[in-house]
Amino acid sequence: MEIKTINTTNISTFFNQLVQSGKIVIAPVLKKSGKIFFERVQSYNQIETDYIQTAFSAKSVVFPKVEELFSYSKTTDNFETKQSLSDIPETVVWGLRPCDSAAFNYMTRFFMDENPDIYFATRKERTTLIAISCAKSDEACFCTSVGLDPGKTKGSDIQLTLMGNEYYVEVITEKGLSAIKTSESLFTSSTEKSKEKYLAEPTTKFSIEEIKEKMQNAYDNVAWGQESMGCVGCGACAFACPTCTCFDIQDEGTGENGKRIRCWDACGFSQFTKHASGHNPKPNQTARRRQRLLHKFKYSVENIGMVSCVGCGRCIRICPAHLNIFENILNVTKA
Amino acid sequence: MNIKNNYIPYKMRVAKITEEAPLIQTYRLEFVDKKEADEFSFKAGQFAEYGIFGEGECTFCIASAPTREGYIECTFRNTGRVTKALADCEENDIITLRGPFGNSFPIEQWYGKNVVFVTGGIALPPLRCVINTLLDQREKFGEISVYYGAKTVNDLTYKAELDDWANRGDMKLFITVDPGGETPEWKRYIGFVPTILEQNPPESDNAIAIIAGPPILIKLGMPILSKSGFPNNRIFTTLENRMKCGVGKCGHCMVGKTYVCKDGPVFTYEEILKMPVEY
Amino acid sequence: MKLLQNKVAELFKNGTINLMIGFKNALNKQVVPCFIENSSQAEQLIYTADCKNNLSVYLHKPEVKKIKKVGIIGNIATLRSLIQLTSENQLWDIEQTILTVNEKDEIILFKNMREVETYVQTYFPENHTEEDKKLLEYIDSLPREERWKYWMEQFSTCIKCYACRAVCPMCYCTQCTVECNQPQWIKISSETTGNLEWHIMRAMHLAGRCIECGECGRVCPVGIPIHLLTTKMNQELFKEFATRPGFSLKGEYAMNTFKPEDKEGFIK
Amino acid sequence: MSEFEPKIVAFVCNWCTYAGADLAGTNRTKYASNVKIIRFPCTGRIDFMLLMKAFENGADGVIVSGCHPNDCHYTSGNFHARRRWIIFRSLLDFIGFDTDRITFSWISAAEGNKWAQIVDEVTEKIKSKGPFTDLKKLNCTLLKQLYDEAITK
Repeated sequence: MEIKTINTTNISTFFNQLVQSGKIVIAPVLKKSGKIFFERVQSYNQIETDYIQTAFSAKSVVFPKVEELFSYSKTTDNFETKQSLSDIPETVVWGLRPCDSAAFNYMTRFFMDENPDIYFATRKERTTLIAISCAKSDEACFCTSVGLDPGKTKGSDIQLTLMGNEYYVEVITEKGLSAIKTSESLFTSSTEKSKEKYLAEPTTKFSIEEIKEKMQNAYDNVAWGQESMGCVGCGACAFACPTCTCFDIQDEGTGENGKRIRCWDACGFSQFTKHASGHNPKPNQTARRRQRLLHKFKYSVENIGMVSCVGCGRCIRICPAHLNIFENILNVTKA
Repeated sequence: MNIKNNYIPYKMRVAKITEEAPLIQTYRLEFVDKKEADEFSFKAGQFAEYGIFGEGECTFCIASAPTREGYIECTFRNTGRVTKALADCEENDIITLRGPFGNSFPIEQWYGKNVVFVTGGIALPPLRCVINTLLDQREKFGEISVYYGAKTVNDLTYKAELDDWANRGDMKLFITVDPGGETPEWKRYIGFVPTILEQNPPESDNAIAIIAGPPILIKLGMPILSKSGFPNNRIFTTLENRMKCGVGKCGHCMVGKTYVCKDGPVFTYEEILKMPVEY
Repeated sequence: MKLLQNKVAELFKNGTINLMIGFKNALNKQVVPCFIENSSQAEQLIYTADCKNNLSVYLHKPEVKKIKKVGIIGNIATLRSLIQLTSENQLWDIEQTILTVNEKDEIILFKNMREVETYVQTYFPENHTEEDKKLLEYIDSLPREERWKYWMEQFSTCIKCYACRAVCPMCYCTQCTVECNQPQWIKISSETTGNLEWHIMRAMHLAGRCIECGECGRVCPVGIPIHLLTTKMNQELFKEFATRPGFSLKGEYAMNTFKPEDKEGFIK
Repeated sequence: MSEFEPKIVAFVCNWCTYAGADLAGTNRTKYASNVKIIRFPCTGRIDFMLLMKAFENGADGVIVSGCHPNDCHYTSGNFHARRRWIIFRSLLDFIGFDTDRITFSWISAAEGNKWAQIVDEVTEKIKSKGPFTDLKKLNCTLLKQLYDEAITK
């Protein structure tokens, strides 16, 4: 890891040089609706710098909402498939929060662990993550409760922390190094400093170790019914979530020509688990909400050893019924 | 990057279509590409994703035995969008196949033992693969008995094969139809599979039981087998949930933490008891 | 507030209800729906001008239907949806007890749907916010090509999370058209043509039934003002056929009836 | 370059307009050959989604036609359809869809000439408007601006 600093006045130059290097640069942009989204930008003055969290995560860079698996063309006695993995561009994600970087870390583990996924792998390999530590947090943030913090560098390639009139730059990976290479003159070498007083202090809602343990017996808790009563069964939380990875595979086109795609799916949808026979193993919203929360705090711990919630709070902010994930967690782990 | 793309399908030719029962058909599939045929191998109990371009993919177990090489067979009921498109295929049409996926039955561990099969309706195909594997090396196993039921006589799958099995003389068959589903000529059992199983309990000493069927049969049948003396780790089942990817990524088939596609579809009763009832 | 809490506690005690759907305070001083199961929980209840959610959507939940005796604290939008749902015969299997709090902070316990109808007709609210009105005017003032561009930009961001469908009390079909796949009317993945079709279909299926609570627009995670589609159609319906959904129990659903003298200037 | 020949899809009812078109045929009335007729039992059956699908699959114009008011074989199908069209048109107009590309008409079984005339009129109108590209353009230009599509393509 290399430690550098960059003056705030130079940050836009660095950013614009990234854009000019031919990479696709994705950064938070304030939209007319008042919400902030990650979007492709062309210059630094388009981006939003004063925000707590974007409405959606940057996961679509490595796991797009619609991914073409391959295109096909079929004749009566033959067919051909064509994938376009080589067209995936080099991408830089700018301004994601440490919790999002940690989510990329989780997704890498999930997609690459067993039966590695080539689409994810290719995209991830061509993506550089430049995170900015959080100086502000709100009541929905709970990263400190899941073992992260506003300055955590897990998953990031470069992490910037605003310290007065300069950014403290932690260059963590090789990818990070090559991203600053062209702009080397803008940076000054530095020594390790404590970031702490520049970081936000989200309140800790629970102890993750305790929750992990209590989650072992949470399946049969009667509180699930009450906790999921408000859930209306949309997919907003799953689509906004930086670690939700469920998808659907569909064919688009005719029998002769078209493409096979995979697109986001959400475990909250009533059709998600429904069999062709009409039997539904998770017949009600209680079962579906339980699956979602247990997956995050129990199943992924058992399967790959990580909690798959990074405490970004997006699901809380986005939920039509204002369901609150950490309150739910606390209530279903009560004896 | 040296990663296998799990989503690129094999090219299969529909070699033979057999009508089994109303809406139920068996397709014999052959590889178009010799190279693909050589690299493809599977074990009893594994499943695959069969697809029609423009419609999508659907999941069934491979119904033919791995001991009978050169082709694979699948049996399906025409229920949804993809199975309808599949059912509309004619011989020599080209369809897609991905697989094989999942784990398999530990058949080598059953040498010298008696094997009991309990199944109903459209769940015979996944077990037919196992039954035929066993029959192809008949001398290695003890007694083989099959409990199989369907709604009506007409709904029984593999009618010809059932007769063949009956004529072999070296296996016990308990074929039954639901009350009301019998014809005047019907001479075999009448009643639901769990009832027949309870009335004619199989010998559990040195025996393995395999149960497959609609979720309700699994839920009812397993305790009966358990009661007739089978230890939980000698009762096997094969689950099937809705699946999309087949490689443990898409999340549709999860039962608790278990991905049916990757960790299953074959489970012992011991494992099933540890799972939530979400199948 | 105290009055409301006492009233609800009383309803629990005399066995009128087994579940109360109301509002409580939560994080960030947000007002959120809450589900009260006994009289001691009643003290969580609040009712303020910020109680905007349309709670009637929960009456379709199987979990709620199972409880049978359900109380609901309705704002005017909720009351209108209850009227509309009653006229569409959707509430026959559930025993609702309907409460509301009027402008003078008085609690009104309705004896039957008739009373709800009278209440709604007396207090018919101007339920479009200034913002909505401005936006509607703005869109209407645009030339056609610009309108198309405006909406396509909006629809291109749709992620098909179906939150708009999930919060709509009128979207109670157990299987939605988007879930029918033989044929697949609307693509499952989200891309602009499919999104456009979804929003057109949603608006058309709500034509004459939308009670303009604006929930769909409020919950849209990408901020598409989709409620304007049905609002606009309601205006048109009122202009053409003088019907107003969620206003009377007679079930004047504009789309299941006709008048021989309906306009037909556009038909050749 | 040859002249633009629009593709026009006509959704017609079985009892009146289809018979009318048939009559135009037996009378050997000449009319533009751009129209593809799809027969329905009644105008009441013509779902708005069918119109959308026609446009999505490359139609440049759509004709919807059925029995005159009071002539419906099923008594009131066309009255219901009329209401639906009023609303559908206003919705499309609000979204900014080019409603000029959809023509509604009443054509009875005896009005072969009217059928021929309408088809000719619509063909001329669509010809002057040019090909319908609003939906096609969507999938290439506008989407390109969005970041995730920018990555996919």
